Amino acid sequence: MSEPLLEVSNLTLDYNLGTRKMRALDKVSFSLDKGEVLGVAGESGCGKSTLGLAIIRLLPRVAEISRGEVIFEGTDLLKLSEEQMDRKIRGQKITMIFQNPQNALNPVFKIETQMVDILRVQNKYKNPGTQKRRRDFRQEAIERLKITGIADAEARISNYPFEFSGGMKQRVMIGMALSSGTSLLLADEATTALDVTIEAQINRLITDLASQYGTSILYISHNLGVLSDVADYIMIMYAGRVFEMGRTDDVFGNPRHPYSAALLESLPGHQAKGNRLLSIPGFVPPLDRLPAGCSFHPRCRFAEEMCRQQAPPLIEVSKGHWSACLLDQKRGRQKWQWI
Amino acid sequence: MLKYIIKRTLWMIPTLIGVLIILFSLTYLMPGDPASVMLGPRATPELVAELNSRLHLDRSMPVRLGYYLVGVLEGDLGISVWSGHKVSSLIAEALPHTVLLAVSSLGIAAFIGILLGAFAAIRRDSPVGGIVTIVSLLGVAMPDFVAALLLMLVFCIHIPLLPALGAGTEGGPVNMATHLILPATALGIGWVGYLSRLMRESMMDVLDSDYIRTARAFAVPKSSIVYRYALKNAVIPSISVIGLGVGKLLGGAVFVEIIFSRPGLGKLIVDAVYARDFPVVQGGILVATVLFVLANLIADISYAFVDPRIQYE
Amino acid sequence: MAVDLIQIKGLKTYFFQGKGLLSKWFGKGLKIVHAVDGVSLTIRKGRTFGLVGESGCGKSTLGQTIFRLVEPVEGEVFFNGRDVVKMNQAELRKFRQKAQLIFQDQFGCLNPRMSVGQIIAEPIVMRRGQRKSQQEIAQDVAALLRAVNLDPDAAVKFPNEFSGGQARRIGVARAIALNPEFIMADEPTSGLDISTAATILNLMQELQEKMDITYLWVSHNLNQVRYMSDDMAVMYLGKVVEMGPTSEVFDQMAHPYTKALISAVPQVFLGKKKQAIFLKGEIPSPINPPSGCRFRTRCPHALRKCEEEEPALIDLGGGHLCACHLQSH
Amino acid sequence: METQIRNQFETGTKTAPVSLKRKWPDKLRVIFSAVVKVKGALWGGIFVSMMILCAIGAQWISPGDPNAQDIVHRFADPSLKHLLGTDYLGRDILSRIIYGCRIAVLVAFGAVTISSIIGVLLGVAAGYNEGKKIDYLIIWLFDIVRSFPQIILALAIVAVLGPSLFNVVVALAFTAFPFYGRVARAQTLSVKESDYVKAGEAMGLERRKIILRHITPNILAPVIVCLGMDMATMIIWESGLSFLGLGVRPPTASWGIMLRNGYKYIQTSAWMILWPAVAIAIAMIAFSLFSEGLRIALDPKERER
Repeated sequence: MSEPLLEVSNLTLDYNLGTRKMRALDKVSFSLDKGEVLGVAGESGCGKSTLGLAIIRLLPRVAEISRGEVIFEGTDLLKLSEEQMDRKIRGQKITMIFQNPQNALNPVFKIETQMVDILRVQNKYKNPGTQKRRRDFRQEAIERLKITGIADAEARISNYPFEFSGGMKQRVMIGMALSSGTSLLLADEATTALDVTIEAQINRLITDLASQYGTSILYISHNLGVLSDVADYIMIMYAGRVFEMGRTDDVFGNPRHPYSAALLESLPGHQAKGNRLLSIPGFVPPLDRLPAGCSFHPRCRFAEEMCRQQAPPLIEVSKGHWSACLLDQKRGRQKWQWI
Repeated sequence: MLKYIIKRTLWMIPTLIGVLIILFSLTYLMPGDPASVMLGPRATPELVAELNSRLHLDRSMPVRLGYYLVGVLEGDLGISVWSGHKVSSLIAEALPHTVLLAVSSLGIAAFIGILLGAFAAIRRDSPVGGIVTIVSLLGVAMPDFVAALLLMLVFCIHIPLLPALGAGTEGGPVNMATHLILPATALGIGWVGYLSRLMRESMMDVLDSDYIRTARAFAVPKSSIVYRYALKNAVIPSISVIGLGVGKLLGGAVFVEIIFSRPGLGKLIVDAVYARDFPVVQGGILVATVLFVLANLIADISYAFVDPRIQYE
Repeated sequence: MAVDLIQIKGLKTYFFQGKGLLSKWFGKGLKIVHAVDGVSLTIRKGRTFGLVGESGCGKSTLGQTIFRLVEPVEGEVFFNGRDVVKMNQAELRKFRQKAQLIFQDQFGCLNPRMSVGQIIAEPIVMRRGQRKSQQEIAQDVAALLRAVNLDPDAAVKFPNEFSGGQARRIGVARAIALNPEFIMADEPTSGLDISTAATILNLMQELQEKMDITYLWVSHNLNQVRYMSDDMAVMYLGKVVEMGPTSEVFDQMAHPYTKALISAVPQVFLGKKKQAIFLKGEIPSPINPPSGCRFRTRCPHALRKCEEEEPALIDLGGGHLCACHLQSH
Repeated sequence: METQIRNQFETGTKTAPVSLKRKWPDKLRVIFSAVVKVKGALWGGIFVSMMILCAIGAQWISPGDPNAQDIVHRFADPSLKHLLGTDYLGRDILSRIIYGCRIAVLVAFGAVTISSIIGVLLGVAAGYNEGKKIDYLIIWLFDIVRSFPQIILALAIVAVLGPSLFNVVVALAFTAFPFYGRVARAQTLSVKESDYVKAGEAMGLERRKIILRHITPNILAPVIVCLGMDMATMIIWESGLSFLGLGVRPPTASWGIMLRNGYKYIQTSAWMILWPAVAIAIAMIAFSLFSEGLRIALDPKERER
């Protein structure tokens, strides 16, 4: 099996907010092969966005990575200096698109200026010494807009961002983020803020371009439906920990963690009208006062004494299917009947 | 863009008309008969009658308003009761000094303030942040005329370093510059404090915004992120404040010009007030107001140049 | 046969932009936004009517017109047989105690400077009826807070001390304070996580069964509308393109837009990924909507006829209506 | 019918009925504790209350009679007898500064109250019927008065009306009311569009009640914060006008007049300028810190942070 493109092991990260120390990521480990799409699912506050920002090293000042490695194409990104990250990785090998397209582009600069700036920097780092004129960069920018399906890109490129709709701004971001050199795209809730039909178009655009360039994607979203469409593999996170990981059909088909099963039972798409959805009692624990043992045990219907003591490791409970639930690891597949 | 400029300029006209009406109606607030009040001790019946007819004070209100408006449009701001000179020539003589003072103090203050604020936002843990807080407190604590007095006390009396009085017009540019240092600093301190704090806050917000994160995600070099992408957005609030600042400066100049007895529009107005020379007061205020309105217009338009969204509002 | 609670006939609500003095001289003159452009539908008592469509289709405006928060240009809204559009202030006030609104912005609809207790008590206090003692009102507020499973001592706290999900439940508590017959919920779970959204959906269903409330359920989340609603309508750019019993609309999708919308909805789906129908282009602006059928600019089967003539809603049987020329062939 | 709700959901024991809102002393405690938490606002509050105390009880607090002249010991340096020294007529500077507080606070409160009342009323009226003729008229009025450099217009008004405490207050109020008007109008516009106002209408609340319970409280808080900041500006202008001899008539003790005399005798004594300048500086910092604390305390969202 060729060496994976991205190998994250035991990644642990804390946010130091004044007196409180929030454990945002706790021993997160996974690997991603070339050209594959890994969906990262979880509710707000589970650390999925932090994971993306940690990989591309765009964390806020208060964030501090205390342990773990992020091996990308053989090098540990956490060991690189900011300057090396810019020179070799950011915007070339690893790119990122964000949730809110409305202010992802600088409001007071034309689309053209921003795209040309980025292309010029990438060119400077990728093949230093070659002198390309502004017109070439502008032409390349127009090409990229055309690829993402923006009509009359030639004219629209000299508009300002506020003249573009949300969907079109996201297309500009995708045009910049996906090119032949990109190995990994981090998409953080890329289509959450868009309408349903536009969302479908954008997600198809992302997956098509990625497969065309052989780019693998870390697709972060709280919408399980989108992940089911887009991702080959799914990773479900809760309060900074990975609870389950595996092929999409395995994780959604027969969940090996009560939390994953609960999420599926809470989706309106799964229930006939009349019978109630499952609503998990209680709240996500604050990240600076996580309960001992498995952090889900206070809300879990199946929690037993051992769940309260032991913090469950992530173990491969069946071929390519990992779970962090002690009951599942000890007694094999459970039915997780919540209702 | 042009349509926006025309729209803003057209909106200025009703405002200026309103200004003229208020200025005109000020005379009605005057207790007693305006002419005798203006002539003061020299008021003899003939002089009062002559002044009344010259200033059309004896006519009915609308007619006088008409004369006044027509006069202003023709640039005739009336004649000084005290010195007999045309008001417009008095102003023309005094105005350049005030403009020089305003531009130099606001210019320097804006330059230092914006740079200080931006730097404090970029290097958040550097001592510059402390300097900004102190300067902004200083700016709040010392209004321009108190600052002028203290500066004169220290630099003219106790450490006789800088000239205290006059504008040094006779001594050529170097002399004028030295005469300008203290008054400009007095006016500028408040502004350095205010602008640096405003700039720091807006720069910090901008640096935490999504589009800066996008630029960093695409490895755009730090320098162009800070000095192009962030600065252009962060400077927007300062521009509108500078537009308003000109108004405050014209006001502040009144005190500084009196304390340092420099010739200028402010001093002209105050001296006219003491001498109860009302046409000069009226003319002086009108010119100051027009300057202020123009400054605001220029600020609005430059605002639209920096932020393209304004034109389409 | 369920009695009709609300009948809407040919309702039109326009917004006039550029009416002000300044924009008349300098602006591009009068711009009319055809937010709701001739909508007729019936909501049966005790059932949930789903209203689905993307942003800018006018579903929220339609909702607010029913409550006369926005004045319609044309059309009637019958509530229990009386036309709300022609009601005077007194009648309107009585109607508004029977019909309540749950807003999309869960924090925006709560006055930041009033305590939660005051917010929920406001409809009770406001009703003339019998004067209530302070004790009784406090009792009712505590009962209402428990009804939406919030702790009664939340009454003294301010709205910003609560999470998104809790704030939404405070809005629900206020809405059911006067035991209304009809509630319009405008995107009740937008911005909420899966489990918080599930609690809101369960709560609303429980209230419907206990208090026999009729819901107008406005949402762009089709899974949710399919789960919650008995009848539904699909809106596009101010007009209803398809309407009928929810199971009918989902099973025999007639209008191309409905097909595209339902196929585009992300579903947790095992096995081969289903092929979604992808519409071209962006949603046009409601200021100058396309002539004839408004969907023709994005419709994969647009005919010449679609440009000239606007398709009427025709009955495909069993109350399943659709406005598309393809059907009438 | 309400009983129907109650017994439907009545679960558990009958808990003591909870009050709907915190009582007034409770609210003040929350606001006060919030103000104190803000860095520096506590000191601001202390000095502001000290100033108000001096203004009210000047005659008990000040060591001597501010107008008592003692020509023999004029221009005296600070000593035990005269803590801050004496001025050109031998009057005790400390007493004059304490009495000066009275003028400063009086003018500031007077001008701020008048201008805020006029400003807010016009602002709310303009904001409430946005787009109509009255809105344009009020905006026109605001723009006209705002076009004048404020101190120059105030100076002209006082010159015309004749210098006196009342005329100073009137002049300052007239030049400042657009400042409040614009804030009030902007707030009215944003509050008017808010969902909680729509919720009130959808509930069938009368127009009057909506204005009283929903619109006014949400407008007053930002305006109150402006009051705090504007107090500082008014104190500067009062002393400025007095400095020009257009404010309060001497011999009443006002910081501006003390500075005016100080300027005349700048060569002979520094104290006559230094102490009033320090007094003004403290007043300015106190008011701006206090109003910053007020701003955070009055806004429930900021309070939480």
